[in-house]
Amino acid sequence: MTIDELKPIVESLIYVSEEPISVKQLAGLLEGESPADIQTATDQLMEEFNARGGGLELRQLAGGYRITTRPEFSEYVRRYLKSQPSARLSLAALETLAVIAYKQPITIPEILEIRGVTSTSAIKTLLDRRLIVAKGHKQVVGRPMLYGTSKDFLIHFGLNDLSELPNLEDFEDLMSS
Amino acid sequence: MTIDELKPIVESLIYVSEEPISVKQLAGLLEGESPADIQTATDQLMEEFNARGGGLELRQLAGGYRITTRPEFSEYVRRYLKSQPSARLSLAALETLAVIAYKQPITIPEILEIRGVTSTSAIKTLLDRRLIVAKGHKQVVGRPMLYGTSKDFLIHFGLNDLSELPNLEDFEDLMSS
Amino acid sequence: MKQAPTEQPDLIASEFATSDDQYKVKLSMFEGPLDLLLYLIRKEEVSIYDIPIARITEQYLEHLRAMQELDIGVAGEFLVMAATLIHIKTQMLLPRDPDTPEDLVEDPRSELVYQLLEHQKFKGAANVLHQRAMMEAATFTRPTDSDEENPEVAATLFQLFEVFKEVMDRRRAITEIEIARDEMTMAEKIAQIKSMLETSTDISARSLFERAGSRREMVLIFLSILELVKELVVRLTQSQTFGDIVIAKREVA
Repeated sequence: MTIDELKPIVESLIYVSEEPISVKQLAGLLEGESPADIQTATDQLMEEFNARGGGLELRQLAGGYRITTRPEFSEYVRRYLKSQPSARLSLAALETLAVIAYKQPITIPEILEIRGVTSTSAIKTLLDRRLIVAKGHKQVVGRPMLYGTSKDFLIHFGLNDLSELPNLEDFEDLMSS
Repeated sequence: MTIDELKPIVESLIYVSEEPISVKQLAGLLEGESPADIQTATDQLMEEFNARGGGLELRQLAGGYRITTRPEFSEYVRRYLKSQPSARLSLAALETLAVIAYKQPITIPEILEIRGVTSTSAIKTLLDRRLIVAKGHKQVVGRPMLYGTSKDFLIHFGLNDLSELPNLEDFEDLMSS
Repeated sequence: MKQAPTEQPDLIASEFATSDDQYKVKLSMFEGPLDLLLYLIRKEEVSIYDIPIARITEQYLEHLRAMQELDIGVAGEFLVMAATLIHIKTQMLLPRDPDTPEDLVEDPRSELVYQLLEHQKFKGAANVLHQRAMMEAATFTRPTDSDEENPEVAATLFQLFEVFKEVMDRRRAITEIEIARDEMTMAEKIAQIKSMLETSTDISARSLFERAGSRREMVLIFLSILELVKELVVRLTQSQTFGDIVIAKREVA
């Protein structure tokens, strides 16, 4: 298939996929097409799709591609969906999540050491919200559970991968000003 | 609002709607905009959207508007849907899976004894989903089949091996707060 | 996605208000001792790299007292930090060993400073995450087709364990009921043997055992007979070495 033939197929697959769909997944569905071609088709499609300046946007998210509405129209969409705001994350949960995101995989005692407070209820919330997942036991005395961020974490915060997290050192001089 | 300003809003509303959305519904959401303008915006949007020749199509359906994939790509869409058995499990299947994960290898009568209810259809689901596999016969009267978790189970739950399954202590660590 | 915006978290507490209630609210906002310390450093307009430890310790303890007076539960972590601060303060007062070269002298505050800087970085990161979540909550995707006939749960690893625990707890509850039922049967069994002895003077033990429906019931019969012997209700006789045991009612003396 040519790149131009691939593009509409990729578009329909991105549309029907419930989760962001990766080039690898696309390649699995498009037998005989090279991942490189699919990547090229996807890149071109994204550029063209977004050049329209419509109400929709094709984005890279959690290692895959997804179509979402543009944030500037959220007011109308909310009004229509009558969407209920989901419970907001507490400051404690957000801070705990930040520690886990940057230091993963990390155990509860290690989080306590960094934050200076116990974070178990925050961790429970984050697990329930599927923003973090257990990543096995650490091979030290007591074999404590290790935690890391999930795919839902990337989606929730609009990240393609963890490398898109802001540089932690950028926050160093927040106070010296 | 101008027609050009209305178009992307209409597009995002059509995209998020579960059912085809009508001009009347759109007018209800876009207070102060005339239904005639909304009709014009929707007509123009449909023309432009479909002129792209992408994988998607904006169609008039059941008195409203809806975005669908183009029929010529249905083969790929079908392939995708087939490749994606829902990531969800019924509670019965989940309970059965949990018992198998922690008590493997285990026979159907033993699962029955633990759960107190028969699990045969749950076991069939789990086998179909390749989350469990048969692990030979138990050397007792009737030689019942033994079941255990599969490699797919480990992948599904992000485990390297079974020793990484959370235990009571991990659970209590979280609940102690 | 599909999540409404959340309030901007107030990362640094503003000046205390005068009323007690508001004061209480402000104090309870310090989630941990590091938050309180960062607040004090900012309020006192001192450098985080050169904390006037005596002054900050004094302020810290004052806030702790205020929290106690206002009945805000002071978590253990706050007290641990108080001890740390006092320890650092004492170390700062100790005369320096004149033989130690200047560059080898470790500042007793350095570990705390490092901890504060780390904490502050994560607070900054949390703030950015929050903003990103708000942005993301303004975007929406196509509705997914839900399977309403089969309300299903997508499991996480911990849910898997939780479900396992629930199954085991349920089983334990059932077992307890079964044991309770068996205990009743023991009393019932004794009553049953007693009533049999009302109608006949003696009973064959073998016939009793033969009528038992399960191993458990046989054990129960055996225990019941022993109980009756102990209570001096019956006596056991055996005519031959391997013969049947006869249970006979003991005459009341």
